[in-house]
Amino acid sequence: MNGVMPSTVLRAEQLKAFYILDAFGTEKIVKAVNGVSVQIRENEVYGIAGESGCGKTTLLKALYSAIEPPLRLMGGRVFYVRDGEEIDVYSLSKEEKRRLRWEYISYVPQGSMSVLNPVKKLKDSYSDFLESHVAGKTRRDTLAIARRHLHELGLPPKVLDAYPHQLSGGMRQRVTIALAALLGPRIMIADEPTTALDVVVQRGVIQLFKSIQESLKNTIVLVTHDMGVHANVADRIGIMYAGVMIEESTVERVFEEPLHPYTQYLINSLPKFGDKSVRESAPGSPPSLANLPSGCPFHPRCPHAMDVCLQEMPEVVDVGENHRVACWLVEGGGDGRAA
Amino acid sequence: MDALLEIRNLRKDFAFGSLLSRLRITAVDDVSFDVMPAEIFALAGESGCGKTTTARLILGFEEPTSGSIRHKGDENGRPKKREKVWFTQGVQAIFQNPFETFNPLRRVERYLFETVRNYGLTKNGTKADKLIDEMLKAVGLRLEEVSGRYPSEFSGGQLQRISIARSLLTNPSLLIADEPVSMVDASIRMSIVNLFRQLRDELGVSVIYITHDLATAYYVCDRIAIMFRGHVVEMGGVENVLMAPKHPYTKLLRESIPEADPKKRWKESVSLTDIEHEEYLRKGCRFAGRCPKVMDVCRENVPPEFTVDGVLVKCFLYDEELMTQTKRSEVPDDAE
Amino acid sequence: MRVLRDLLRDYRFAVSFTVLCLLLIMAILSAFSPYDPTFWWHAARDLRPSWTHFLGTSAKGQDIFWQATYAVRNSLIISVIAGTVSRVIAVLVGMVAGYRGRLTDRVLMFISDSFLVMPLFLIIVLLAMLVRERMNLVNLGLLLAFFGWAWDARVIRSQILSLREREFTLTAVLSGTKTMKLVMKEYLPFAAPLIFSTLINNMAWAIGMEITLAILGLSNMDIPTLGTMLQWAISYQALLLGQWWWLLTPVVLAIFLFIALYWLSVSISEYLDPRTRIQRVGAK
Amino acid sequence: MAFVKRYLIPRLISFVLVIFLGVTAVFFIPRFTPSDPVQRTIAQLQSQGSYLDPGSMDSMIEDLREMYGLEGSMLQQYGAFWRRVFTGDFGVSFFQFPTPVIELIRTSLPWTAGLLLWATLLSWTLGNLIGGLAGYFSRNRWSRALDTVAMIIRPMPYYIFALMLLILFAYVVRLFPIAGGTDIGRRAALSWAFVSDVLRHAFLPALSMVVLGTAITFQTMKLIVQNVNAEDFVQYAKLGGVKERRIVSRYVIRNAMLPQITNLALALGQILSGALITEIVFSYPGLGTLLFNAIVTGDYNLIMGITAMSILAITTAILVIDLVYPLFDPRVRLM
Repeated sequence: MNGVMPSTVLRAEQLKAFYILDAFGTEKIVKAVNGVSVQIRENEVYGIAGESGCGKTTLLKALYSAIEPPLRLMGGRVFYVRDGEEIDVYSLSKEEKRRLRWEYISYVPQGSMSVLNPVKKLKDSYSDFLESHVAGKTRRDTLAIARRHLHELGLPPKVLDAYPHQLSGGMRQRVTIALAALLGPRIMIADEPTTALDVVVQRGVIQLFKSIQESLKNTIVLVTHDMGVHANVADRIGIMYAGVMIEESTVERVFEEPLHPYTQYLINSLPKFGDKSVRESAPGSPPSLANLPSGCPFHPRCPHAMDVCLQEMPEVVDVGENHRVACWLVEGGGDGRAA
Repeated sequence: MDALLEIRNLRKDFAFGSLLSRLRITAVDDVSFDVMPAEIFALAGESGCGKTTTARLILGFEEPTSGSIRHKGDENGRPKKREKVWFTQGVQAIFQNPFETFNPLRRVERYLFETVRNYGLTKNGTKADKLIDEMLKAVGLRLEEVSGRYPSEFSGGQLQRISIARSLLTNPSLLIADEPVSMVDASIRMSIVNLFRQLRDELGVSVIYITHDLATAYYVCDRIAIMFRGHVVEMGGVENVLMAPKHPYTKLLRESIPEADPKKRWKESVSLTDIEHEEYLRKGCRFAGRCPKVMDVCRENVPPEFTVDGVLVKCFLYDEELMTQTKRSEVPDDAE
Repeated sequence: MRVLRDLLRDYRFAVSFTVLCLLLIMAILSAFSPYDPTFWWHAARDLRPSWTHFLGTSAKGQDIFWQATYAVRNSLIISVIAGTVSRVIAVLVGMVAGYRGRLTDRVLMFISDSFLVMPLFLIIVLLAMLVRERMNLVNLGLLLAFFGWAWDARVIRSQILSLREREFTLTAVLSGTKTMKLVMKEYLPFAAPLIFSTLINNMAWAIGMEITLAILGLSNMDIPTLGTMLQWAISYQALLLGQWWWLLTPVVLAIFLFIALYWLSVSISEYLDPRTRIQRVGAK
Repeated sequence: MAFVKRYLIPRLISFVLVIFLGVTAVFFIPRFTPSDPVQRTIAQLQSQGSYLDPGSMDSMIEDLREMYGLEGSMLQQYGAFWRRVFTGDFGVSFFQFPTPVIELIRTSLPWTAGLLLWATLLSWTLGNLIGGLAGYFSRNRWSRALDTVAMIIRPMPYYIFALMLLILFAYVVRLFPIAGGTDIGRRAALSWAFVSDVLRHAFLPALSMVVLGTAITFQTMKLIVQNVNAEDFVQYAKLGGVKERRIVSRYVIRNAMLPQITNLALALGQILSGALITEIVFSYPGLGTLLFNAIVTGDYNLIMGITAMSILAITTAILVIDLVYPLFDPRVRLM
């Protein structure tokens, strides 16, 4: 692994996290994250793409150190870089970890339907989050901070006096995002924040993310299966497949020069306005994480599969210009373009 | 060439609450369109625009409040009274969630054999096996792969194919696909979408393709109807409706689709309403609350349908006399 | 029996299964009882538990052990009658209300609601008091069945309502399945665990009610059941006069029976819960 | 607004309907069942050996019919019965002859009310508290042990548990009196002696009701808390680093109490019948023993009175709980 990039803000090394399921005697091990290393930089929107069941949500949980049984951390380490000095997240005490949350790193969930306490007004939820981190604030202060914060983000402060069920889906999601940005965290992790929303509302939510990122100059790790959203907001994109990061590069290169056969299928199969040419999708279907194929997990569906692909998992190769890919075809370096 | 399906002034009201507080919402309001044989017709719009209700009305699972549905000339294939659920002969459906399409506690092939038996296609076993195997091959599967297994043992894409095979067994003339690929993995989505094209070309089956994903609709459909809060606001060939949208809502929808191309990022921001159900009860044009080009007339009454170079648009902007009469200068033309 | 092997992994099922088998054996033993249960003075009175009379004898001169075998048998008979008949009513009402919907649904549910809200215990007491003479095992079973279906009908109905909304109902309809067949083939596999666990709960409730009516002196005292045994022991002031073994036997038997039935229903409904079944079904 | 129409009025309607249905059932049951209450009473008198010469038999039947409100057409009787329910005058008790039924109920009501109120309140709060904590910390040993204990106690009906306590504490250990409300001959006075005597006698029945009630509430609350704990908003609060004390009180317990309020309403019927039977087992001088004596002596008016009053009491309690619920749940209040 090359040296720590000066502006890295979050680093993960060979992360392994599996679900150990025991349903009446038949034990199943789901290898959701199977050895992922990633470095995320300061002031950047890092997109993680991949289909359902490829382990991207589990990777987020691991990065956020929110590991609850049946999910178990099997290996690897996660580091937060705070004012220059690395913190090994999994060695922190419960209290230290609790204090880090929201002040340094915050989490935006997918479904906003039931994320806020249904029997409390929004201002109470806001004060719960604020008063748990910032000591010595009276109720009036926290309310003022929350009002100003919402106003800055272009949301109507009167929302604070409503109950969650009184708001529309779109508004609830935006208020949740505002809550996640309340303490100006250095990293904001978002797990499919726009999936459950309508197209127009989704656009509003993405714009909200952009304005927060521009004002706080922080890092947003955005997970979604919608490549259009990535194209619209991400600076760098990592593509996950069957629990491993198979390719990572700048948003332009991922769309124009994908190297991994899976990414090529993914990008080529996306319909574009104005172009009705026939689009092919990858043959076969994604493997189940409970019984992964040997070697490279994509080999059963890959037209260029070679013998080595069947035996060994390919190493991650850095092809320059911020472009890394894990595929034996690209071993040779150079442009290593797959057929 | 007469239409396979004629929908005229279809309307469906839903009432909520007990007998005292009747809250009435018109989910489908005066919808009319035709579907030609061997045509893929898209019903597109955001959630809550009435596209799924329209599909359930055509399938006969819901009783229309008013309006008519004529399928191949006969009035809605009169439903058999004894059956609690009417269903129109010759119309089948594909559902959104592949894992919900089949009962998780029953083997998938049960549905195939029951369809064969209930439609009286054949009595003896081997002929049924052959027929089912043939239909499964048409969607790229084989009977050996499918028999004896439960839904949880298949991928979403495979289940969707089996569902299509099941509906093809009844040799339908119309297939209603309600968001067929939104829950299917992106990498195999196109294989299912291409299947619909194949059915249209080889078997002459028409498809009503219900979706909120305009990009896929552009790729696979021939004609498209954009729906908003129960109204069809714009309808026509997919090329000119999506490439040169007329109705302000279609424009907003078209621009808001995040395209998989970093060069085409959004420029300006969009204003969002946060009170959705008010839009249902609004008097005039339902989009008046958010429309950048709203006029007083829009707030008063529901815009009628205008035909502008082959595309039906429900918007006063395209009402020639109104436009010439008012000569409102502040209404920007659509040059941009 | 793979199912049994899986089930026995759960200690609650193992315990309840063995206890119930023992009680069943006891009930079967009643056929070999040397004494006629309704006949008094066939043994010396008030003997402490000894080798000849394992559980001692009662103040009525009856051997308590053989009396208990009849008691368990009769109590089980009542509960089986009450349980099965009330299941039939509950399933019918639940499915018709759930599937038919609208008016029939409202009417059926109002009836079941009023059954729930009213203190049924008092109404059963009133009824039992008036038909005291004709009270035998079957009548008592039917009486309890008539009052034991309301809560379960509501539970079954809500499950049917949720199943109706699921898409495989539409697939079945489009496959040409008729209503009756649809309910049997598609919904029963889901409802089966519910019906089974509510059956066992209802059986426990029925045994409880039988004992209550017996304590209130409302059931036929000659038929030996857990309830009548208890009532005789209480009315003969067994405790005051120190014959603790006479009162202890029905109490301990009742306790074992209730716990076994409750644990059985909890472990079985957990095993048959559709969510875990789907996981197991796929994990061949 | 919507809340009144969609929540309040349906509740009031069902309250009135249930009372109507309940009282009608109590009215019709004796009239439809095969045996005529008057004949039964006479048969009972004869079986107790009191000689009835035929002459006075007719006037006796006349009096009985009048006392049981059996004259006139069915409709008149029905009207008379409703008047009784509203005025609370259920006629005269047959076996404690001159005293009206309402008087008997009034004397034994405080005993039952005291026992019932205390037992329900105590078991509900205790059960919720321990159940809540056991549900939240469901991983540790204590909550599993408590759960097994609850699993053993819960299935037992009230009286079986009461009998077990009776055998253990009144016979084997002889700590508490076997029966009665107070020692024989004790006059009611505000003295400590009287109060301590009452408490000593009430302890075992109360104990059985409290322990059983707590076990039931414990299990339901543990289950609810485990479900609420898995809800998105609790997980999100944890992810947000909200302090644990605040999560437990304002998120978990606060939301878990809502279903418990409705459960309490549903359980009232069972709790009352449980109390009545427990009283009989301990011959505690409340409504239960009164009912038992009424049944044994076949005293119709008293039975009808107690049943009708119980129906009124329970349905009213349920209505009160239904009305209190929206105060705790904004989703219902601001429908």
